[in-house]
Amino acid sequence: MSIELQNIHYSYGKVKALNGVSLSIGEGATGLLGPNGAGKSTLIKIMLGFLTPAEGQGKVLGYDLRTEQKFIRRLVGYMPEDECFIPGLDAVTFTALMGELSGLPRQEAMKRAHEVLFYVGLGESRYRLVDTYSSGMKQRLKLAQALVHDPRLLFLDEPTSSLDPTGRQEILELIGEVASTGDIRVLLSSHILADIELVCDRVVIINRGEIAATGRIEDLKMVNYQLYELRVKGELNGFRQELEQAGCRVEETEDRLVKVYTPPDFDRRRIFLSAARNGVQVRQFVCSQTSLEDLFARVVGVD
Amino acid sequence: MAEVREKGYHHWEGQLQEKGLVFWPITRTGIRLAFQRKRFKFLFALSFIPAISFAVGIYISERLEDFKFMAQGAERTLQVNPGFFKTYLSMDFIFFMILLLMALGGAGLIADDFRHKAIQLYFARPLSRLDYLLGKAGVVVFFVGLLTLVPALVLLLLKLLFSGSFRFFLDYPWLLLSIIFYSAFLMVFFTCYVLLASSVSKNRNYVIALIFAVYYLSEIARGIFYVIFRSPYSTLLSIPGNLRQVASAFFQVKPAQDVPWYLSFLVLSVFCLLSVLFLNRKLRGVEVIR
Amino acid sequence: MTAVIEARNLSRWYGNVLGISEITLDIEPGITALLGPNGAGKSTFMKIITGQLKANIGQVRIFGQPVWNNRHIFRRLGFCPESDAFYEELNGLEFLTGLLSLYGYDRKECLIRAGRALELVELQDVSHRPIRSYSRGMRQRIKIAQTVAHDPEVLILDEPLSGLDPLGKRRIIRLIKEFRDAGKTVVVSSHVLPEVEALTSEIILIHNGKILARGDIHFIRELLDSHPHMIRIRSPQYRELARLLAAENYVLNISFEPEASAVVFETHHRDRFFNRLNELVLDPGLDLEEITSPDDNLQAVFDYLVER
Amino acid sequence: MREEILRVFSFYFFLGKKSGRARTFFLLSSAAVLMAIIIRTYRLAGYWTEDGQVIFQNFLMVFFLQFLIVLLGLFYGSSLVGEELDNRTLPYLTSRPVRRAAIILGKYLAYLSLTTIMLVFAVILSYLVLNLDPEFRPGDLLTVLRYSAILWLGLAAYLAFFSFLGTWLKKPMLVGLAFGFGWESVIQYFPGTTQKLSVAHYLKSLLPQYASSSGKLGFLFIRLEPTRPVLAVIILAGIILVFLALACLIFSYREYLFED
Repeated sequence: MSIELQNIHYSYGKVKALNGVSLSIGEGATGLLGPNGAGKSTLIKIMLGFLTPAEGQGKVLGYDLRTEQKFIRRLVGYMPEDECFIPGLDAVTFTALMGELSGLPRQEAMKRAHEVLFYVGLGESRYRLVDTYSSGMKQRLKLAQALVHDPRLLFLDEPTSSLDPTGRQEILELIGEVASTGDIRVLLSSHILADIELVCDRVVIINRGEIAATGRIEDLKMVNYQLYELRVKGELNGFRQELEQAGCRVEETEDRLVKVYTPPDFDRRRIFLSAARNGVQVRQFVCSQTSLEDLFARVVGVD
Repeated sequence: MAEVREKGYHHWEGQLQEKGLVFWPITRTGIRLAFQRKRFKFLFALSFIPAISFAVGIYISERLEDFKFMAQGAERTLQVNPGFFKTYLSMDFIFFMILLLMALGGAGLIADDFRHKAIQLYFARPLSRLDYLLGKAGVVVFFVGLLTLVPALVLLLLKLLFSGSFRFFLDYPWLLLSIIFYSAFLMVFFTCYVLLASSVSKNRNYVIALIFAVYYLSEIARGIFYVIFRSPYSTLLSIPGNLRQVASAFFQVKPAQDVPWYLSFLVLSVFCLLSVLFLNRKLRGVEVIR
Repeated sequence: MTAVIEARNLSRWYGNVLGISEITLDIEPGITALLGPNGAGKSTFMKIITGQLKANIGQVRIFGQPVWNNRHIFRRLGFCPESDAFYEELNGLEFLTGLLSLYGYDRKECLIRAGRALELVELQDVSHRPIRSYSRGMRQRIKIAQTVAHDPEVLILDEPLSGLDPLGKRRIIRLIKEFRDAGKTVVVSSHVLPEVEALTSEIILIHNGKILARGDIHFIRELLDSHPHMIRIRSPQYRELARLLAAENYVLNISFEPEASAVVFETHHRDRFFNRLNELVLDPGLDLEEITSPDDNLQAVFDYLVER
Repeated sequence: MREEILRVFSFYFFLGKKSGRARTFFLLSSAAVLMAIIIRTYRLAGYWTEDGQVIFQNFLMVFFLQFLIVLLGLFYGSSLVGEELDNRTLPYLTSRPVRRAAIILGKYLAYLSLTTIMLVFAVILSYLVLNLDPEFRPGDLLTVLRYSAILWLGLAAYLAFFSFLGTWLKKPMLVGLAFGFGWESVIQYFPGTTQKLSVAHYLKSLLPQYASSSGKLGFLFIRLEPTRPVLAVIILAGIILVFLALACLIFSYREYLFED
């Protein structure tokens, strides 16, 4: 077990941030999923020893989080949520400094800094001042400094926020690669479900300071055959009426996705047939799964 | 046999150091950052003017015969004795340069870390609050030392070299210790002063204004009280005044004001103590970000 | 319809770094999305059209007037900057009323308008808490509240959705659509594709400071007919389906994914392809489980245009 | 335009009042009151001190004139634009229907009012603490008001100059310090026209000079070759107007980029 927490409570003044969180996380990559302000960051900060829980115990990598923080921090890499850096330093110096602070010998730290910067894709710009980095590059730099001392456990707090699709994809691939080495556990916090689905095999859903669900992602997804999502070209009205007469419910969302809820035992061929009859092209036809998003919505209670 | 380095993440094969000077990298970085500013380098060079002129003074004092034609009455003013070193180490210009250099290279020490939220990067490492503070303090100590301890020692050495004998050293055997301890005292005081100012805000300009304002305010208060009460005890209000009193004690020179030196020492020590307590508190608060 | 925002030949660089280059655009009422990777020039463009920066070359007009230091335009314009910056010591209500007072409204009017804006973004409950203590989503919403509190006709929103959870995003998307329905001109920038797809189909793709494409996303897609479309169909009879369609000359390539019992067609004429599919589906022996177009989304358009 | 300035003024006056800095600087200026109280208690305890008027002259010259108004002017003046850039809040301002010049003037007035309160509070209170006794004449109140007015003029001039510096330079603080506490305090002792190149010179020309006869503060007036009061006021007003106009001009035509 890399992380074991029992009944952790924490509040900022009157605002309760964590309300009795118990958790155990093992090997591999785990996603920490929840809306903004659910307590994800607070949980990570407690595990790093930045905050002292009002109640409860816990162990990270076998060390007690109240008394043995120093040992935890030696073995943990942390990528904070905020944009943070030390102005005036170039990326290599910055990363090497962070490595040295973790206990790497100076020369090793320099060597290792180059290596991780190449790894995160900042090789070309590693001599540039970090002040001049774009937000995407700063994100990579944050990952580099979290990896520089080759930690056993990686805390990533919202690693993909403010990234464009390409950047997001690349960062997630890097994280996935680190996780797949097998001996580095990853805890990735995000509110973006797709990120977590891509990297993690387990997920902890947290809402309003409490654990809402936890388990393997595959187990949490269930297939629901009653809903089809279509994209069509053509006049929708006739097609729609025909389906509604057949007992279906048809919804069109704002981004032109047509959702067809079918009664049980409904033959899906009938959708195609009525489309063909009404001169409507079915350009996309997917039977919707109750994906993580629905689960998330159900747990968190989205309208 | 060909070998291909696999793409992807590689572990670091090595052992993390358990102990060592954890704070040293922070200090090194701080010094390096200070020297990155062009204006800092200029001012830094400028602040060695007194040291050079004092060195020239020592040379002339040894060669008074040769310079008699241009330095009349120099015999009185150019006496190299403990007072000579005290004068150097408590000169207004030196204090002013320390403030100026620290405004440029020291104001941002903690303030910038607040501003760019870098504190959490430090404390995610196996680093205690004390290590962090020591690291930042090292920067101030380095520059204050470079302006006080180092030139004073060099001047002492020059004196011995120019006079060609150890008589001076034998006359004042304790002078070396005085220089070292008084410089150390200056370092500790300015470290507390600068770090305290740097930690009250994340705005560097505000910190600079504060560093100068408090220093001069203390001196102004002293001036006003002195004019009114004619009491030497008004010196206790002034930062440079107190420093000078302490210097006189260390160098066995008659103090400028007739006030027991330990009172000045006490005032400054209490200030340092309070600032350390404040810093410790402030940094604990910082770890709780939002 | 007349253009609300007219940009002519805008170019801007920072020192020797390029911001945007030769952007000529007319923006009409409704939602227009600026889409591009980080550093593509979206923010630069928005800063120029809101009078924060000047273009090195070219000019921009809103309602036919130049923007820089033009207070008449600013009355009709709302700008939501990208940076997460506030007068932190103020509370939400003070922030709004303070900025509203810059329009010359009296105290009562300011309070009414601020109240309305707070209600719009659902922040009434926390309006007396300092902004310092707001969560990311609240901060983003209060920023939008200050954008619309004075009822502007033109809204420029720079990355309004970044860093929000799905719930927060949904809220803001709904808000933006309400503005559109009220007849306002909304310009939104984003680097996340599904967000933009949910907002509007009117997009402007910016990359390396240039406009790569603009118009309806589907229209753009059609324009790019030289780039073949992929259509993936999953069916128990996928090989049969492939055989039937292989004869058509608009099918350029067929590949199989036997493990998923799927077939992927490449065509440069989607209309004809789907019409033919509609005919084939009448055959009772053909059961289609899934039809997807792996590249019919913004990402594909984007990748294609960027790599072109 | 006047109305626009007023809008900016009221917003920033409110904002300035709320910020923590106002408290620090208020405390700093209240140091004078504190000193006055200490001196007064000392005198009440029966010890001899100088006459209250003379003591206040000390405050005026050393604390208010050469320290407080320079510091307030420097800090608030240079943060006129600087704080908006540091906190990246400038877009909130520059996308409102107020002319850019009105932003500068409104903020200038807001900060001037704020610092005036600090200054006048400290001046009047410390004067009263030192001088309020049975012999206090209403005429004395006029004196302190005149002092306040002169100091206020100086504050306005420094604030205008540093506002200009802040709109013009990226990092005005160090140059400002060098000017405020270096140039200003050195140049005024130079003979001839040289001393006329400092703001402090005109303020001293306006202040009553009987203090010099008492000998205690004589050194501050040693080389003062006073300008005629009317001319001094005109020049101070000129300094305020010119530098404000320059600040407005620069701000209207210049664009400001954030650090990154």
